[in-house]
Amino acid sequence: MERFVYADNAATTPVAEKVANEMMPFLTKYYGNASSLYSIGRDSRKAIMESREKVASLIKAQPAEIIFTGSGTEADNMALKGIMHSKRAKGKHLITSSIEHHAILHTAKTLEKEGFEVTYLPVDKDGLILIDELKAAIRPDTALVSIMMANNEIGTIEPIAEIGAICRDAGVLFHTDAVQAAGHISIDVNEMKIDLLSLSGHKMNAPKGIGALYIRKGVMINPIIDGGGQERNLRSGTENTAGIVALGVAAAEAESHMQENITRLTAMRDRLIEGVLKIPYCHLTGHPKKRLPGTASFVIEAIEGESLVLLLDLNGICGSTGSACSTGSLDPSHVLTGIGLSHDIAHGSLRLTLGVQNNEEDVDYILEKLPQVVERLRSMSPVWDAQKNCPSGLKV
Amino acid sequence: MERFVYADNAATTPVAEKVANEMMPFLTKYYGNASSLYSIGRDSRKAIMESREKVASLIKAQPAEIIFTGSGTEADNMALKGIMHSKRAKGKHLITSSIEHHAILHTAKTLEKEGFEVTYLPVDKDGLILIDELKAAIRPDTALVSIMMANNEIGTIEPIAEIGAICRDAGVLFHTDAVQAAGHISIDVNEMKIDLLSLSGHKMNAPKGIGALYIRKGVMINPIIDGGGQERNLRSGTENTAGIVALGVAAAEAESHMQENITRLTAMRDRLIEGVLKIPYCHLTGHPKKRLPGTASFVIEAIEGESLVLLLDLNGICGSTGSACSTGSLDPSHVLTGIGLSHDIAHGSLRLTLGVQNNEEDVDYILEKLPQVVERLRSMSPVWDAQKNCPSGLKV
Amino acid sequence: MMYSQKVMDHFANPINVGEIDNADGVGEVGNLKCGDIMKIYLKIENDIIVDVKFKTFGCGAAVATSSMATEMVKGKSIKEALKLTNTAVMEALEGLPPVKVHCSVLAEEALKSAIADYYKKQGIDPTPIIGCSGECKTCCKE
Amino acid sequence: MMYSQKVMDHFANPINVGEIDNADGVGEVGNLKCGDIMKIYLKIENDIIVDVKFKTFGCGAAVATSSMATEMVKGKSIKEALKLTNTAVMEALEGLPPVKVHCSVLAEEALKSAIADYYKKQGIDPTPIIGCSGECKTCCKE
Ligand SMILES: Cc1ncc(COP(=O)(O)O)c(C=O)c1O
Ligand SMILES: Cc1ncc(COP(=O)(O)O)c(C=O)c1O
Repeated sequence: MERFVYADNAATTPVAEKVANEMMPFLTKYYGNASSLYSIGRDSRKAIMESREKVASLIKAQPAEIIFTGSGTEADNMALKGIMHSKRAKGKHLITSSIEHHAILHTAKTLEKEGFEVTYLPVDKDGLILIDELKAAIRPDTALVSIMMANNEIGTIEPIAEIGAICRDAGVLFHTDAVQAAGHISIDVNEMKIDLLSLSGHKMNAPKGIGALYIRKGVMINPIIDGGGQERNLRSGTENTAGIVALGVAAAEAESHMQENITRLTAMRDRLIEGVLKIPYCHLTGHPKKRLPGTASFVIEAIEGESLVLLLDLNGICGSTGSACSTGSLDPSHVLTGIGLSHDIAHGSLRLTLGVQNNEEDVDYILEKLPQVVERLRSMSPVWDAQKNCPSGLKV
Repeated sequence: MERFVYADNAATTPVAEKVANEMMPFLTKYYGNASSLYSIGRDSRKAIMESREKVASLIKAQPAEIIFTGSGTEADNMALKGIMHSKRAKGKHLITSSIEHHAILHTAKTLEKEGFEVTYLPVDKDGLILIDELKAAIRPDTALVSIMMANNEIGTIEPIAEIGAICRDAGVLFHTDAVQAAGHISIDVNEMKIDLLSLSGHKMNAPKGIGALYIRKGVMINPIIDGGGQERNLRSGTENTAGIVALGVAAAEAESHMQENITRLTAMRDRLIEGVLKIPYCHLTGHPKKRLPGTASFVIEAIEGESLVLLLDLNGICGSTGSACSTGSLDPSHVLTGIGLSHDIAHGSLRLTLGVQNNEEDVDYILEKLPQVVERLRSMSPVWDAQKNCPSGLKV
Repeated sequence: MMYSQKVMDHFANPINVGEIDNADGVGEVGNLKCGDIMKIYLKIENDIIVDVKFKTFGCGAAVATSSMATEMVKGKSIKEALKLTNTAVMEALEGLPPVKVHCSVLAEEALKSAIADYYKKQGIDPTPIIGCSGECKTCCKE
Repeated sequence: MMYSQKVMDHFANPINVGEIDNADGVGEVGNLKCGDIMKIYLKIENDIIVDVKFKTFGCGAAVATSSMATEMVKGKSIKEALKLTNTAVMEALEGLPPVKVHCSVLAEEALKSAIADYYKKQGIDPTPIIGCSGECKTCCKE
């Protein structure tokens, strides 16, 4: 293997060295329980307070509006279940989209089983929410709208400020799953009129197992984890000080380097996209412009995604796919079918997501290897033989 | 400060060096998402598998019976809500005790609000469950009994095997909150007829933010966190690989040194108890024999717990109290009142909990300082003046 | 909950701890059940508090407010001492956590109670001067 | 989901990839919608499979089972080849993740389909010999 290129930063990111270094002392040295009276407990409490300020600052919220959770998934569950349960008397309707992460979709299904009603909004071929459909879907008993800020498979960034304004006007709470967006694009919960926002540490170079939920001041929400009353009684359990500190450091890093990271990653991503699209019968998925700085996503005809990812791995490149084979079911990812791709073509999906640790040589290396790998798989694909005789290619 | 003695291991423990060292590479090097196809994803998956085996082994369970959670509190919530929700049709009655941790008690309260019925069993003066009361409380619609394995404030170890047998005979599921017990005393979920068991990493020298729930094979349970389907669909969210690895290492360490730790800690604890009880008007709380190896707990008359803990801290000793002042409410801990202590005396509670990192010099140091600190506080206590004239002391 | 450095200083090294033999006024407020008892002793000459001591059973904030409050009235006239509010004590301590505010109230009341006792010993009804009989109970809602 | 080293070896370096010009039997199973297509080419002389090639569109397991299954029947008689079960292929690959078992079934069927094609080309009805027409579709429940 000539090189190792991790290009699956949407799946998870390495913990940044600075983050690891700053969190370590909170494991072995400042290990005090943040609820304790004595000095090493106060050290933890202070560190948590500072971290809360940093995370709040990243999204222009107030520190008291940040609740630390055990994951992005938990934050999503808390937002949906917590709000719907708390507003049960007033409204039983939830609006979300058909291309949300399973942390939202499966939670919505659970709520349906409990008797709530859910509308799943369709998206256009680029993955953008249809604003008119949203407006039409809002009912007098709609309690919450939950639309992701950026999609994890195709990188499309939704018109969050517009959605926020519509919800605010309609008097409906608005949650956004910003797990892919936070730390990567600039967010202002006030300008965007966001009432709740989920984020996750491991998507922004902090560790796995820590997330946060922003809850606008004044919004009533039920906890989903009861106990000792930590996190203003909203999320009980001894505080994961090291994880919280790490998330704070990562948030501060992301905030202070936001613009330079966006510029650098966008350029690298565009070069990657341009290069990959030179492969014949290969198509971009997601919006061409409104997309996450690091996300390049494609469908490549006549090959299957899982084998593509495995063969890339043998060449030192980590990427991912939404192919059925990778999902362990017979269906390809709901996002790919959600933007209108047929099963036939969705099998050949590939997602390459760049992170702050990637550089231009990584892009060079991918652009050298990917065409070879595709070529090799196509050479053993019976579909490719048929394809070759059909110059128009398959349909996307 | 002459020495620093951390004697609050029931609140939380330092991460053991071995644990920290073995978890670190999973933050910065083997950071792959365990669901990913490529090699660094498979490394995570394998590490998680091995960790699951180690945690299972600690309590004599099968690896497939272990679900990793974000905390002991989450495990408790999942056990109670997950079972009660899944058995809603069959039974709506839950039995627990009055001295459980808030992770159980507040979850039970939430279930009550949802329409479930809960019986809170009383305990005797040593904190032991009254077995006859348990038998009498079981009804045809009882779905679950949840009794803690060892109490966090007074260290009393409940007769778990006996309770397990009663529940099994009655055809009722049995959950035990073993957050204080796991890694500290030997547990066999089969012999003890336990159906569900919660544990938490940071009480056994692993980090905060990782816990586990043992669910006996065949027991149906609803998830409380929905999403990507990790942990056999029971606890979604990208796996906290580093935390899971750490818990595995800590479990293996605890298992292999169990007997020697128990012997050493019990001897230290007994010497500590003996020494502390030489302070006049000072009493042991919890069962004199059936108690956690590291837990020494007392009430000391005529002083208040918070100021005692603060003054100990100024002398380099970390301990804790269940006094009202420390709980932030007007009432002292429900455990202290649960074992029949009056408010008057419960204010003077002190818990000193030893861990594997403590040594005999730590005990010496506590036994040197504590009497001085008590003496000093009593010298400024108007209650002590009255006390001195009442040789029988207050009532315990 | 976090104490200010000032609170910790007064807790660690409280001023005016003790009793005054034959004190001119003694006030005790709070009770054991609530976990806070404050007892203040006053030595008064010509309406001036020439000495003040306290004994306190209670949390860190209770000790610190006792220390601070007694220090703030030492050498002051009774009139001035009666102006001492719990807010002033809290400010002098650079703040108290919300759950500990009642301790500062207790300190104010212990002082008033001791002054009331002084007046009573002089045969003067303290109620119009102090605004209460000195028997006010703040801590527990019993 | 984790592949055995054997599966990864056969995926990384599959044996028998390719086509056979003027093959004596060709079988193709699966379809694009399901994400797995296997096409097997047979060269048969005196009831012996003297050469076998495959082309596969599909996941790692699909490629590996194609590679293993073709290798297992090369040089074998048709009768022996027909005894090849998906279980045998899986065993030879040191197991497959549960969600990938259907790939081994596909390999078994692709082979049977190619043998059926061979018989049909000989003017013999393959059904009684093979147990199916060679048109069996396993993948999707459509
Ligand atoms: C959009 C989105 N939402 C939610 C999640 C869940 O986050 P986590 O796995 O940290 O719980 C993810 C990633 O897995 C995601 O991409
Ligand atoms: C008995 C008991 N149960 C549950 C918990 C909750 O564990 P955690 O704080 O790790 O969520 C604790 C400790 O805080 C405990 O002592």
